[in-house]
Amino acid sequence: MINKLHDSVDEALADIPDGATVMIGGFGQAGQPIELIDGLIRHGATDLTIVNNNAGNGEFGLALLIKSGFVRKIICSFPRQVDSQIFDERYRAGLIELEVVPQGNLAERIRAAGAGIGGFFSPTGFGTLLAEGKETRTIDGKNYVLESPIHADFSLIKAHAADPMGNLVFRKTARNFGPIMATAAKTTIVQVTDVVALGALDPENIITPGIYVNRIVQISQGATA
Amino acid sequence: MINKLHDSVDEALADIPDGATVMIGGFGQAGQPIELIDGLIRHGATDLTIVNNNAGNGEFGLALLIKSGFVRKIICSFPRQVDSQIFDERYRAGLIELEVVPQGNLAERIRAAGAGIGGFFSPTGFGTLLAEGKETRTIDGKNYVLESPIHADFSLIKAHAADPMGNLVFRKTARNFGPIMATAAKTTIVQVTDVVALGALDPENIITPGIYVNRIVQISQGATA
Amino acid sequence: MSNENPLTRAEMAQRVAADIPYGSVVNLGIGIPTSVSNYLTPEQDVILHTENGMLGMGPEAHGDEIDNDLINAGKIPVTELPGASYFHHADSFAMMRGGHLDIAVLGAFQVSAAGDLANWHTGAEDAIPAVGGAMDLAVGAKNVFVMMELTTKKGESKLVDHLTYPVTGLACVTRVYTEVAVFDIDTVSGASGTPRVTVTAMFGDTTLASLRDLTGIPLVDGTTNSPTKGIS
Amino acid sequence: MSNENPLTRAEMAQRVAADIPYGSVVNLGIGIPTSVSNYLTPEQDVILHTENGMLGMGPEAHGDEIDNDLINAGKIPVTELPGASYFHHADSFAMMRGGHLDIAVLGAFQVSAAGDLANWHTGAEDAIPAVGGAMDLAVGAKNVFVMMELTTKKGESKLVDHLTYPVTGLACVTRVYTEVAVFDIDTVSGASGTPRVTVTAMFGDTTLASLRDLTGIPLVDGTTNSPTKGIS
Repeated sequence: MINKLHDSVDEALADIPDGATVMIGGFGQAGQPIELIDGLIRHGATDLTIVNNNAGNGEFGLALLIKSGFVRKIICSFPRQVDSQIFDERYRAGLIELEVVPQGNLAERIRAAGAGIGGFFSPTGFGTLLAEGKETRTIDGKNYVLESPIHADFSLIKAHAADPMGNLVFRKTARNFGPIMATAAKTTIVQVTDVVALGALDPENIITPGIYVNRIVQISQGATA
Repeated sequence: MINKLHDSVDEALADIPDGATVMIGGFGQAGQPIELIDGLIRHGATDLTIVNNNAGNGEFGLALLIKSGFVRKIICSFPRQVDSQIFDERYRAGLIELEVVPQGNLAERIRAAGAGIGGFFSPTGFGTLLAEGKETRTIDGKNYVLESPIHADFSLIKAHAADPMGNLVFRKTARNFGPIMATAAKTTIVQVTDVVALGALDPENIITPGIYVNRIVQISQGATA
Repeated sequence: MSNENPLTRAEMAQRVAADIPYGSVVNLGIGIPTSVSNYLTPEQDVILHTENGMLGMGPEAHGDEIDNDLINAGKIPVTELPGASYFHHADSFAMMRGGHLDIAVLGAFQVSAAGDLANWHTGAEDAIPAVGGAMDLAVGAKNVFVMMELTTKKGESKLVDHLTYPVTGLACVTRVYTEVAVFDIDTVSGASGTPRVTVTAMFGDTTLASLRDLTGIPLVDGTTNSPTKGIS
Repeated sequence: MSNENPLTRAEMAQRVAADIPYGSVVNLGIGIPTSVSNYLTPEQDVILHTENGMLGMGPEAHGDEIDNDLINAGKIPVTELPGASYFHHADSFAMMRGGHLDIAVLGAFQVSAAGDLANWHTGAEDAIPAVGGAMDLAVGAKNVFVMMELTTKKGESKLVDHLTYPVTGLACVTRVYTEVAVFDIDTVSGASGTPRVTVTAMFGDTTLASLRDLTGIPLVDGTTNSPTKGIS
């Protein structure tokens, strides 16, 4: 029987190479796969391109990964926050490259990668600094910017429960980028709170079909990395 | 309290004008809103453009609508079937216009309309008769065709259950085009088997949020139009 | 411009809340716009959208209600109301971009007479750019309401002929609520080169002359009409 | 070409089924390819995708199992297996187009030496065009297996140098199963102008010479290698 469950975070992340593009789920803390990120820091792959909505909060998770110096570039919509001091410092020191993308274009570009779309015309950002140098087009009297898919080598996401085939369900607004990032990477690694038996998830309610999931690691609730 | 429930099919369809573009859900019989289609025939709006995966089966539902002569044009992926005799006859007699679209492009064009995308590059159909006259582009060594969104005035779909706000759940493969067609029309009309109280649907499991639904009509299981 | 009796921020939020039609689907931007939710009544049946994947958002969560998996766009724990639904980020922004939200209420640095919005970047050389969902909301919502003070600390009008701050979205703002007046912007005319800004309400001792003087815009007097104009 | 001991259709389906690697996600086209499912073993843990919105499709439904809301792409009632999931049409074709299916097994009118596929339209003047999901599967699946008789009723090869039927997809077919032989197509080379077709298995009294003669293609002999070549 197909079983994608791995014993440890470290084992699940072992083949992430230097220079990889890694998508990391989460919107702020909700859905952020903290234990996988901590594992990525231990793993030590360098020269990473990270895709996330933010650029880290406080002194944990993505912020710590940025602090590690392993991140060459970050693609995100909203780096600057009240508690983004780690990113802010490295950015001002010229130690990290930043691509700011409007949040909806970020989400749609990730979806496009997973859906085999070569590019799409989005109205968002037309006439702004973030569309500079991009192809534009007027379609039926409305202005659009051509946006490209964002592909990843790995996606690290957090879900609520998985079955052994990798079918996933999420919890509330922690769903956010998880389902689309799972589709856009060559290898998707998921940390989950619960692992349930095959058949225990209602087929009508599965949010991410197992086809998009390669490896599952269970992290007990309240566990520390 | 918001309540989108209507008393009758006829009342729910009353404002569909001649010349409207109407999306109709379903893949074959599964998800086909038979009672709404029968209502549309009674309603009698003419010169319709219909969007559906097929062009009717047998002598009921969409096939009957086509037989009525109210359909000027059909946009679909697979008109010719063993039991598509009504469409076949009218098509060969030059009485109905046909736009054949690869099924995935059809689905993505409907989604694009609902998602505010002005156009997208699809690899499907490149180099084929169905891409003739369309703009093409090579992106990262792969060939794509530019596809446009398909918007509708009305969508008629079938769901399993709705709450009064129009949140919907579907059943098995009857889900098919329902959720995307609901997003692509100015007005979406849904026939459902069950109406449940507000709060009875788990927010994690709602497939179509009520924002995409304008009118609900309950059709008891086993009812005839 | 001096005004001895401007609206307080709470009064502005109250005013915006009162103008939202029954059953609207609304996104309230981070910051001051969020306070509008305090003045929405249950009878209005307004449905709140949050960009991070939810319709039917309820009030801020307190005490035992707090669930770190249930937050709003400002990352503050919130609650869910009956009829709520969750969806992923691409679906959330498809909803926005596809024109399915009735109203977005946003803050602003500047709004132009053509309805252009500047609210994401000060333009300062050393500022770290961060846009979030601002550009998506600007172009996506059917109506964009801006809530802002009419003047900067230096006394310059933030309702301007042309933006001097970086653009968030062009011809997208349909109404501007300030502490001294409410302005309706006809973006359709604006897009065709003939912007039209109508003053629909004035507060305290504000006069149309003083507003014209401050903004330099040929404001149309709409205060004799009903105080709350319909939205599309 | 005469062959006294070709494979039967059932044997072809059996052969295809045996070649599908463990745990693959597979879409079986309408018609003969559907019969491949009859020969998949539980130990293979193959997951079947159906374009109308399902992964984990089980065997055809009979008697009380029949549920008109649960059908396959050929509109035949089927069953669901543990671990199944349902999704809407845009998600289903995103899965396909995005390269997430390992194998699509399709029928064909013709396949070219470059891996071009013709299976949707006879090209007849009066034919009603109908494409369904054929073009999406052709470009989307990582591997496209074709099952067809090698010759038409008139005895012409359906494996051809260049298609004469309307194209379904270019450079997409990776393997062709016929009643007399199995052909692997190197579409990467094909795309760069040097198509390479390798015969990996022959059945009955088929010879490489007879296949070269029939097809007019400079077929490479791969029958000395292991009978089942790996897939990407």
